[in-house]
Amino acid sequence: MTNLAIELPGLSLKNPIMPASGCFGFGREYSDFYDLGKLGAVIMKAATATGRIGNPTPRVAETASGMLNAIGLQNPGVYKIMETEVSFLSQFDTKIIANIAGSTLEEYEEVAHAFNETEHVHALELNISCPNVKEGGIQFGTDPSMAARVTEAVKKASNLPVYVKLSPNVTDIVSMAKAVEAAGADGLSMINTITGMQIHLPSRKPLIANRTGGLSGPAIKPVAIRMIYEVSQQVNIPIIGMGGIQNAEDVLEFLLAGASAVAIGTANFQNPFICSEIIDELPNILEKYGFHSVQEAIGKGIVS
Amino acid sequence: MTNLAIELPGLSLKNPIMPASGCFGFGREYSDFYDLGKLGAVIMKAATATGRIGNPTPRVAETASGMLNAIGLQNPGVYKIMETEVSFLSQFDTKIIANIAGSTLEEYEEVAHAFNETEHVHALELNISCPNVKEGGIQFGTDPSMAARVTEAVKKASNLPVYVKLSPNVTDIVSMAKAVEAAGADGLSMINTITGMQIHLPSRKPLIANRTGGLSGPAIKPVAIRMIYEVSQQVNIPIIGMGGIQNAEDVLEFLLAGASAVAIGTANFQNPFICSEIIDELPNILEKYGFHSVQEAIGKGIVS
Amino acid sequence: MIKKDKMKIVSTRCIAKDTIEMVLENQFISGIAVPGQFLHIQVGKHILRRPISIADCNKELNQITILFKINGVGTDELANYQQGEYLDVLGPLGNGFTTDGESKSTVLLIGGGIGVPPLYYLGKTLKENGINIVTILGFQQKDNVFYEQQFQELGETFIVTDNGSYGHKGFVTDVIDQVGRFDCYYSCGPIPMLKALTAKLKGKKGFISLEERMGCGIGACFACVLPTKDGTSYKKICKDGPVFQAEEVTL
Amino acid sequence: MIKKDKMKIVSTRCIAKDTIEMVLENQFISGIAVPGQFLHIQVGKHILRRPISIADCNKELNQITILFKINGVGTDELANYQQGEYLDVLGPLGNGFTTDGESKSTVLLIGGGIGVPPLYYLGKTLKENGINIVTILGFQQKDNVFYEQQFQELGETFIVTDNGSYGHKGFVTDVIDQVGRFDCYYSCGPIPMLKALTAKLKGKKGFISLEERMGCGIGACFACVLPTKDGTSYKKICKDGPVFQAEEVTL
Ligand SMILES: Cc1cc2nc3c(=O)[nH]c(=O)nc-3n(C[C@H](O)[C@H](O)[C@H](O)COP(=O)(O)OP(=O)(O)OC[C@H]3O[C@@H](n4cnc5c(N)ncnc54)[C@H](O)[C@@H]3O)c2cc1C
Ligand SMILES: Cc1cc2nc3c(=O)[nH]c(=O)nc-3n(C[C@H](O)[C@H](O)[C@H](O)COP(=O)(O)OP(=O)(O)OC[C@H]3O[C@@H](n4cnc5c(N)ncnc54)[C@H](O)[C@@H]3O)c2cc1C
Ligand SMILES: Cc1cc2nc3c(=O)[nH]c(=O)nc-3n(C[C@H](O)[C@H](O)[C@H](O)COP(=O)(O)O)c2cc1C
Ligand SMILES: Cc1cc2nc3c(=O)[nH]c(=O)nc-3n(C[C@H](O)[C@H](O)[C@H](O)COP(=O)(O)O)c2cc1C
Ligand code: FES
Ligand code: FES
Repeated sequence: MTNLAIELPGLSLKNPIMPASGCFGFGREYSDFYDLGKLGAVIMKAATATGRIGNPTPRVAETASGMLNAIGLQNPGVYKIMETEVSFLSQFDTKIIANIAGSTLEEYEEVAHAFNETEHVHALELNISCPNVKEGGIQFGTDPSMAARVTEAVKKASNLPVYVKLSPNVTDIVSMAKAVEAAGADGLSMINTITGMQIHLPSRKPLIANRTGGLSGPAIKPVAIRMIYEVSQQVNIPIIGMGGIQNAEDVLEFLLAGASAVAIGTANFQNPFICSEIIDELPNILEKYGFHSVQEAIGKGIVS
Repeated sequence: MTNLAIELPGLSLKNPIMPASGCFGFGREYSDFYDLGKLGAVIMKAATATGRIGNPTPRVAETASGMLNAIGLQNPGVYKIMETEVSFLSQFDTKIIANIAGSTLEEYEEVAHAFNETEHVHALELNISCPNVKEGGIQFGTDPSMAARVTEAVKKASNLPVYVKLSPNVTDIVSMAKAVEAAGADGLSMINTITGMQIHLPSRKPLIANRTGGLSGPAIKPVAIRMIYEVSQQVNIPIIGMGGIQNAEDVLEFLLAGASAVAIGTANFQNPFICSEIIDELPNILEKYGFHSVQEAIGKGIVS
Repeated sequence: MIKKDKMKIVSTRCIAKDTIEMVLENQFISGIAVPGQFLHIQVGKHILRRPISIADCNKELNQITILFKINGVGTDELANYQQGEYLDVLGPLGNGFTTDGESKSTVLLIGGGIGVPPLYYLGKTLKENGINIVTILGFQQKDNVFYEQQFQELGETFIVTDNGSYGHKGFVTDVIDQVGRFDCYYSCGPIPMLKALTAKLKGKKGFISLEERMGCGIGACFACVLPTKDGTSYKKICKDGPVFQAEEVTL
Repeated sequence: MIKKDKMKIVSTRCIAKDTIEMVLENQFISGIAVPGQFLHIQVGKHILRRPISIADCNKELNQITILFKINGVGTDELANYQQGEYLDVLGPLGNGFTTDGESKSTVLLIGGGIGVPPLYYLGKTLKENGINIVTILGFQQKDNVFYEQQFQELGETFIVTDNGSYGHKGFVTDVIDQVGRFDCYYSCGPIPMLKALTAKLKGKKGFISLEERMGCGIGACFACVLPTKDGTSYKKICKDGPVFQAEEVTL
């Protein structure tokens, strides 16, 4: 029996598979396809203090083996999410991770504090890297000291374990990771999207209304693997890996690179069953490559 | 008649199409497929002062819509290149751009100075961003003041126009561009590859012997377009755009984003005729989208 | 209910310039499809599925017809699929048109270009319910015209082309005045057409079907939103739409 | 001369476990191909072409045979191509084996697994030149064995499997002593096999064919290099190889 379970701060996961934030809404739509209780955890769409209307459309574009998105943190606000979405998700036998975002330190604190009030949220994913929020989000995610500050603030505002979601749009991912680790992060989540753009030839304008968007999907997997590999050697907190995962082999590649669990984003759009199918396939793949558990594979690809 | 010609510092190009450095060797192999005189210019493989043996193999890996490479600046050294390669290329009615690399400021100066000695080289492309050279190459490419220093040094060492090739592996591409512009760069070349990695599941090791490699191909096009778009609005020097170009539509997208000419790398491996075919197709594509010349399309996608 | 399933290509043919009619077979999806809904089709290895309206549905034969224009890489690839091959489809998606009109009433269908397809299944369904159908179809030019015959079988049909190379010259709005009394209208087509139309028919009861670039197609990713009139909220085209009351949304 | 051209798939069939034999037609490429050369094959939309050896060549029929093992996504996709379809091929590439042996001499061919293919065209060509052929082919196990019959037609043939499920048990090096006198050897196979072999046959004249991950396939990108014995220089497997004198390179 291949053991898929994995223990992370605040998260006893039955398996390392979770849908990535923003790619699964609050689970409602996907619950029509399969029992969400099968998932290791669900990472909810980003929550801000009050509701946000998001960016104008078009908000998505297709690229070679990837896509751009600039949703712009549209969400009904943390209180509404607690009321309607967390309570909905809590019916499933899975862990709930709340992705939190904000424009100011105070907003992050407010959201973190609010999620603290429910027993159903098991961890926070601190989104300091959403490239589509202009008010300051981009600063938090690319400056180590800013990232440390928001991590500290959120740790103080909440008792929940905090996974800081790192942006790949930086020169030195390792110093970002070290800064948030020193500031008290319980784990890391990486990578968020890489800022990109597409120009629509007929209109001669950026296709995404927001001009730039975040690149996700298989196109960015090599960047995710590289960053996780580098960071996992330099920090002592676990990493939730993501970026282009499409199948169980990809999951194993992330584990070998140093991730302890993974999130699956863009692939849900092509196949709403993807997380469920990967959970079914993972034991075979682990065995095929000689592993008896998820735990055993973590960091095994690292050459010292 | 669609006018493909474009005037750049030191480069009167008959068309804006050139093979990218490292993807076309010194032209010899491709000269068996078509007359290199058809090209706007040829960008030669990186030259260092003395020959380099490069990295161990495997040096390439395939990724989703892209590839990783870690050749490691293998080259016979600038003097040998001048003797055998520049003299070979000079028989064709095209411009020659020499890509120069080094581990130290002095090495850059030496190479730049050496190329100054031949009338056949029309411009230098200053490779400060090769992610596969560890001695210091990576520093030059990610730190604005280091980049400025090497640009200044090379400008002093040579009379040739200098196009600085920027690395996308930075938090703030615009400040890199501004720094080298202020240091005297005549143009920019962007983007170089994004650092990535692939782990080979059966061996549980990084597939590329050098561990990390540079990601190129269509996967990175959205990142290239975004960076060129951003930079072209902030500098007054022309940009040679590259990153994932596969066809004439892609060329137009780069022009709209703000590039004045383009280079084609990875696509040569799939189709050795690609540069030639794109030159044939470009007039139709320009016309299809309402342009009468390359010049007219430059920066037309920029929304202010 | 939404299903992700294989649909067999029963037939595929070109019916007008760059316009393909494809008949697909799947019992479940055809069994529950209503007019106005769409399919989210996986084409090759593309990262995003392509949304295409249900143009007709034959519940006896378990068949759904789609009509699409070659408009980019995905639809171009889709046009190359052959009879007997299977498509991976998510569907039926969206809300569909409300077709609870009283019998004996008259409805006007107004379609522009590739907005024509969903109106056909709608018109057929309405007619089966005893409703009178009048149709106006706008196309760029003669070789783009399709399904004229099919709509004529439903009722009076006006064809309009931008350049007058076939039917009336001009825009669909130009012939509305020639249509007699109608109780309600249903429309799908390019935004400029819908704008002109809803302005001209202001106050009339009407439904319009909208398009937007989509991610998930099922309401989870917030890619395809449309702000509501008051600007404080939004609708998802893939889930709350693609059909909206004309008064409900700002174009 | 290298050509980028379409090659028509004349036939394709599975000849052993996960092993496909494909016959391709193209007059130019078959016309100039020599043993040891390879084709660089575009599979689907993959960014990199796949290098596959020329296993046989029929200059009358303008046909080239390739034999390949399903080894990853590209070869898996290639295995799904059907007769009548076309492949986009760059070839013939590489130097090929030097086959200027004197007639009446004896050569030993030693192939391991998917290194067997290039030896067949070589053996055929040598035999036509009046040279005696002895072959040792190593496979993992019984169901991997292919082309035994074909090699037997060229001369004495030993089959070796790792687990002894067919032929001799062990490695190709284990049966070399059973082979009589030979003047020269040609080998292709996995690196461990080539290492053991060149060690065992040290001093003998021999040629080995090597593999490396490739970019361009034509000598331009420096992906596929091999350091020369002295370490100061290198050879490109795609252009200077894939065949090298056994003494020339360090494995
Ligand atoms: C609800 C709905 C119903 C539709 N019904 C039909 C129909 O019945 N017949 C038909 O011909 N077309 C229809 N369309 C438009 C159709 O989806 C696009 O023509 C198609 O997606 C273009 O794909 P492509 O790969 O050819 O174009 P590309 O431009 O290469 O596509 C790139 C990306 O943009 C998206 N995209 C491009 N154009 C559109 C568009 N107009 N609307 C939405 N997404 C787009 C694609 O889906 C893809 O994700 C419908 C769209 C929607 C939203
Ligand atoms: C000169 C030469 C001749 C060859 N002849 C044959 C032959 O006749 N029959 C046969 O079955 N195989 C042959 N190979 C090996 C064959 O190229 C690989 O099995 C094939 O490229 C694997 O592709 P894939 O997409 O299935 O594997 P993947 O692992 O998905 O491929 C990923 C990338 O790695 C490359 N790659 C993977 N394995 C190898 C390998 N062993 N050698 C070189 N590149 C590799 C692929 O080309 C591709 O670029 C030869 C290789 C070389 C260099
Ligand atoms: C449509 C879309 C919306 C996203 N929204 C969020 C978000 O709200 N918060 C966040 O932290 N990441 C968000 N992401 C990033 C993903 O969670 C994930 O980090 C990224 O897409 C890489 O994974 P993938 O390649 O599997 O999609 C979003 C991604 C997509 C494609
Ligand atoms: C195999 C390979 C070798 C390269 N070598 C060099 C080099 O020597 N110097 C350099 O400046 N860029 C080098 N590059 C980067 C390319 O010139 C180009 O910037 C990059 O590949 C993006 O373009 P593409 O996507 O069209 O390949 C190399 C790229 C590849 C794929
Ligand atoms: S496409 Fe995802 S919400 Fe509509
Ligand atoms: S594959 Fe490019 S030099 Fe050999």
